[in-house]
Amino acid sequence: MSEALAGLHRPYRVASIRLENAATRTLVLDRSLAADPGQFVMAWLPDVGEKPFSLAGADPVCLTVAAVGPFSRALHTLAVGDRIWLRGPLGRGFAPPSPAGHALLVGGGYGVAPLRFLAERLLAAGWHVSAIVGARRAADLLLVEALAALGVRLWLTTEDGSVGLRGLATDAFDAALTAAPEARTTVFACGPVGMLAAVAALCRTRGLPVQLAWEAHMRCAVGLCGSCEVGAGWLTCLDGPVFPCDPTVALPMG
Amino acid sequence: MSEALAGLHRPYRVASIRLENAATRTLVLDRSLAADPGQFVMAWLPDVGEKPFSLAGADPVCLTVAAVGPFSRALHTLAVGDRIWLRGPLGRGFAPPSPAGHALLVGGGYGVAPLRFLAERLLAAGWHVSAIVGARRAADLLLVEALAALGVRLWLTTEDGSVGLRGLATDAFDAALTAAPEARTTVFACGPVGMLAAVAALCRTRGLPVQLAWEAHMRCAVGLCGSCEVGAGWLTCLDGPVFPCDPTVALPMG
Amino acid sequence: MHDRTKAPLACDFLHLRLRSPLVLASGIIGTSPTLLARAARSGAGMVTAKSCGPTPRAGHPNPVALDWGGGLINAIGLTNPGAEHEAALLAEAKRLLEPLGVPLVASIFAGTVAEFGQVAAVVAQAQPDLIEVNISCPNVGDEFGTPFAGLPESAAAVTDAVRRALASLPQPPPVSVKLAPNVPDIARIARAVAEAGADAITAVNTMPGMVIDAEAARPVLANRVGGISGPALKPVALRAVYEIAQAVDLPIIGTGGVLTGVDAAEMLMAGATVVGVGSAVWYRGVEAFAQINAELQQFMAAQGYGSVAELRGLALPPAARERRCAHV
Amino acid sequence: MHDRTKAPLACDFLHLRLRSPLVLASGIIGTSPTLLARAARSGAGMVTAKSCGPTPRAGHPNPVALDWGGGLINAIGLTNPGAEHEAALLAEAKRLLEPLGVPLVASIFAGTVAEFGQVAAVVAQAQPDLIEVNISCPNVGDEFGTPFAGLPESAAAVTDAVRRALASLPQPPPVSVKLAPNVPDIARIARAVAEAGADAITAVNTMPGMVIDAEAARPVLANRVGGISGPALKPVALRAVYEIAQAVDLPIIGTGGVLTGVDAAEMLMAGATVVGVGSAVWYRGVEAFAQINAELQQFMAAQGYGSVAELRGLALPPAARERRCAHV
Ligand SMILES: Cc1cc2nc3c(=O)[nH]c(=O)nc-3n(C[C@H](O)[C@H](O)[C@H](O)COP(=O)(O)OP(=O)(O)OC[C@H]3O[C@@H](n4cnc5c(N)ncnc54)[C@H](O)[C@@H]3O)c2cc1C
Ligand SMILES: Cc1cc2nc3c(=O)[nH]c(=O)nc-3n(C[C@H](O)[C@H](O)[C@H](O)COP(=O)(O)OP(=O)(O)OC[C@H]3O[C@@H](n4cnc5c(N)ncnc54)[C@H](O)[C@@H]3O)c2cc1C
Ligand SMILES: Cc1cc2nc3c(=O)[nH]c(=O)nc-3n(C[C@H](O)[C@H](O)[C@H](O)COP(=O)(O)O)c2cc1C
Ligand SMILES: Cc1cc2nc3c(=O)[nH]c(=O)nc-3n(C[C@H](O)[C@H](O)[C@H](O)COP(=O)(O)O)c2cc1C
Ligand code: FES
Ligand code: FES
Repeated sequence: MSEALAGLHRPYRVASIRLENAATRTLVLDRSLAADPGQFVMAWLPDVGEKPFSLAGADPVCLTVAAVGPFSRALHTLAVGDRIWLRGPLGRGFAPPSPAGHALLVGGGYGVAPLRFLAERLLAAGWHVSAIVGARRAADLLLVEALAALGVRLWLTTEDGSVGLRGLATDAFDAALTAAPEARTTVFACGPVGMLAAVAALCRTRGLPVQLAWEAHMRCAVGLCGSCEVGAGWLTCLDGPVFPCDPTVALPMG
Repeated sequence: MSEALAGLHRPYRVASIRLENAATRTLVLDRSLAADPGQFVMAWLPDVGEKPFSLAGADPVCLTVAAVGPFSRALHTLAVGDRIWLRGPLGRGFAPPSPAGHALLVGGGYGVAPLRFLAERLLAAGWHVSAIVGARRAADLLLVEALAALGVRLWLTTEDGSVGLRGLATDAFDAALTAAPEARTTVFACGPVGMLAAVAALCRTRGLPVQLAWEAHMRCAVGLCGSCEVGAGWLTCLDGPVFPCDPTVALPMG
Repeated sequence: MHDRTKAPLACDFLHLRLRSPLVLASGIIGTSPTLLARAARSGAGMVTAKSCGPTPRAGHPNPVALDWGGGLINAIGLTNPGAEHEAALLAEAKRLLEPLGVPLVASIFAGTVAEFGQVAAVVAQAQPDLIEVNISCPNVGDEFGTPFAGLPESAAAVTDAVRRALASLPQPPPVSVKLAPNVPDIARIARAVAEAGADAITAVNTMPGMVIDAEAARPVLANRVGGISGPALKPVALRAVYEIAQAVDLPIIGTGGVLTGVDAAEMLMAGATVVGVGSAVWYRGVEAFAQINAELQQFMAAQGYGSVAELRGLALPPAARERRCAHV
Repeated sequence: MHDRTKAPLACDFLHLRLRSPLVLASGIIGTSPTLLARAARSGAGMVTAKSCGPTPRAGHPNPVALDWGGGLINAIGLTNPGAEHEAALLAEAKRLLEPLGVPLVASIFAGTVAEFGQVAAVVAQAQPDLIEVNISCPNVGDEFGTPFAGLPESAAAVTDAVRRALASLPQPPPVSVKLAPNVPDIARIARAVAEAGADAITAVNTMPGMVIDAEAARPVLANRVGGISGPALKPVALRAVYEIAQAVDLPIIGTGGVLTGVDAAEMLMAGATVVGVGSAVWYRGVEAFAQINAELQQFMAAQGYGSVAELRGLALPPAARERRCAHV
């Protein structure tokens, strides 16, 4: 019965592994999942642990993992053919409005992973897609070629100026908007919380609709334990991770 | 959630009541149910009890009830607008083979009720339908006009000879078969166990396929309590009530 | 706006007048004042904070919860900031809830009978409207909980300790004792805590369970064992409430598997005074409270019930039903 | 035909060699020799008869059972023809089962400790391969059952009485004691019956519950309360087996909510030696045994397990797993 039971972990096998940069690899799994970009899964390795990961692709399922600590490093030890258990898709993903318009994607760190998945979907639906990809230095940039290959117009930023604009992703905001092919722009952002807050503030000032993929400490991922609260009562796992506002500022309705 | 949960009782209301003969009435209920003729429901009156009844119609649900004891008499006290709770459809109903051929229905007592429902389905599927309806005396005959109105060719039998052939339903068997419009005949029977066994024996002799709607003492109606066992290991509620053989003679396969 | 305390869903619980019989269950998003306020804005008539113990606890590692198809299983491990910090959070929660007219329930647990009294005294500083005593959390092994809810003697001892600890306060809050479903005779436990001075009973906590992944050949929860809640628990909770309602004359917070307005009606009919709602937040979002309220009101209108109190105990044997209407 | 006792599903249980680890649970179509034989022909490795008591019982009036969505609830009320008549049925069942190579389990219940011994002695005349002692039927109120499974002392007393009653026989059959899930600590009960001389443990019986129809404002079962089985019981049963497997070195008939081959694998991994199957007959027909066997064999092949014994206890903590493989 397990396939029908959405909440149980299901085992996948690693079909191939793509090295994205020195610290980041994408696990391409052996099956697909009906999901929206921005939704996440809880990845479980028995006897190791369970953590949230954005879907970097759904057909087949892909996870783009930066090795930063024990669990993500364990994911980096997986070889082709090894198993990984996922429950999900969980949460609310990006919800592009219709009709199609211009999408400005803003990504920092492994936040670019779900944005590439989103770009594929947007392009298929007839959107014009631009993207700002930011990182500390050139070596940390992620998925730039993949986005370029899709036909996404790209602005790169690095804090050390080693590639693209020197500065933060938000510093490329005005340039990217000026170059936008049309006025109906929606901003989709994923990355560190500081970047997201800055993007939200910029969009507020400019009156642009925005969708932000937030992060929080996830435990149950079913909206009960409260550990992923952000702002004054939002549950990142259930109301998010994608919010149509800055959840640290706006209040949930009920 | 209750509508989705097949096994719970659902409340229906009596939409109209048809008097069929002195002791028998049909409760026409306010909704329909996806079901096959020959399947049954467990009818529940809170604080009174629960008993099996064949579906005498499914769109809307109809039950044809002979008042013979406490529960069936309680059903006769129901007025239009009153509630009755049903769980089901349960069991296996008649399964007419394809292509359509000639159907000989044999009914005794309230066994005619599901046969009228079956006749409707068979006629819609292009079958030629004949029926033998038997009863003790003219006043006990059931649904004769309803069957005639459908265009079913009828043979009536009464034990006292007050109407039709004097004798049992099986005594009209040869006549009904001789008059059959074509050779491919399937026999469908519902009525007292003695009649069913006799029909099964006749069909065995003549090499005719037969489907018999059996009766047994039902308690759980979910195939667990064993109280409806008939023959050497058949469960009337789960394997039947319609059997493609005489269950008192044949052995279940596993 | 019309007076919400007169609307069909308004009901009495102890000295409190609630605008809805739905109570946010303990441990469900009750970890912060803002989340408690959100449940209240969504339509909960009363909200319960996450259980807190004497000292901070991080809880168990992930996986801590999942939906196994028939319900949920969790072993959060009583994550909490400790009683002192919790008291401050409760005070802030009270401030947010006051304008909404929604009473606040504090929930406590402890490792010894004496500690229960101490924790109760600390959280009472925040003046919650009720203190719920969680003697039944199944996810912390022998360290806490299980033994207290399992025997009438230990259940009564905890109840008594909490009562005594609160007795010296100028306005001691009433106390509800939260029972476990995994006992041979829950009526006996209910009678024991009633005799020890409980003002109400909350029934039930989660049922001990385990989910195994056959491919992994492992229990899924990091804690291996956990507590079952949601749909699978509903018939167990209904029976527990049904038996408690016949055993004692205390109001009951009937909790377990309530996802819809009809589920809530069933819980009231089993004898509950008000209805706890937990796992529904996973199945229907925080909006569950608004949805269940609407469905319950619709059910009552369709069936001709004018008030929540009319539903109470309808499924009890006639004598018990009358007794319950008269006393509770 | 190849030797079925060597096939991957063959396994040992006490002194018996079973062709499949699936055991027809008590009360499920076990009311006649022909139905027991049918379960055996469908693929059950061992079959359990319906529980019988000292004297005939008609059971409860309808409704006695229903599928409430997450599982089943039943209150059949221990319908049985009494021990004397049952002994004749068991003898006939044994005759039908012998050529199939399927052992027969008799199941007994009684109202007093002494009566348990008497009933055991009567059914033993039929020389069943195992006597299962049902101390846990939740559907007959205080009249029978509940108290025995609820306390270690009473559970042990029944076990002891049955053992003594059988001791004088030339070849006393082994005894399995069937435990209830609604206890605070099932490991304690398991240890008590093990010390009192049980040869095996069956876990679990149904969980006490109630289904209410909100429109009728009534419990649906005529007996009002009943026992939950099927999918909702599975996590409860897995946990019970998991705890018993760590508490005692007896073989376990792990029972509750097994509907598929993967469910059966989970039960074995929790520590069961063989797997009881009951409600699956409703969900999948009597063919359930053949289907579960096929699925289990397919699962084992896909995961590289060569025998049922390899699955046993895999989900236990490592030390307990090793101990269990060595001893049971
Ligand atoms: C919705 C969501 C989507 C995510 N998507 C991705 C992704 O696509 N790729 C990716 O590499 N990582 C992603 N993460 C982060 C991932 O869940 C882990 O936190 C990360 O892999 C570090 O775990 P670790 O055990 O290796 O390191 P740790 O030593 O545990 O932590 C390293 C850092 O991660 C933070 N962290 C730890 N646990 C969590 C948690 N449960 N939730 C959030 N942050 C945590 C810590 O604060 C610390 O700063 C996502 C997190 C969330 C909440
Ligand atoms: C599959 C099935 C379909 C049925 N369909 C119809 C129908 O369409 N119309 C109809 O009027 N009746 C039907 N019955 C019979 C019905 O279930 C009741 O048995 C009947 O109404 C008598 O019940 P009572 O309480 O009124 O009388 P009682 O005094 O209980 O019994 C009168 C007679 O019915 C028999 N009987 C009692 N209980 C049962 C039971 N649970 N199952 C079978 N026989 C029983 C008794 O042996 C007795 O001969 C059906 C029975 C079965 C098994
Ligand atoms: C994730 C989670 C955490 C819980 N934490 C607590 C707790 O801290 N204290 C408590 O008394 N009950 C706790 N419970 C039990 C619930 O309060 C409630 O009794 C149980 O879940 C049954 O209700 P439900 O089916 O509506 O969820 C928790 C339940 C869940 C699902
Ligand atoms: C209809 C029904 C009748 C039962 N009768 C008995 C019984 O007589 N004796 C007994 O020990 N257990 C009885 N049980 C319990 C089962 O043997 C089994 O322990 C329980 O149903 C859990 O297994 P399952 O989920 O596979 O059904 C009965 C269960 C059902 C559903
Ligand atoms: S992670 Fe538990 S509520 Fe979101
Ligand atoms: S009525 Fe119970 S098995 Fe058929």
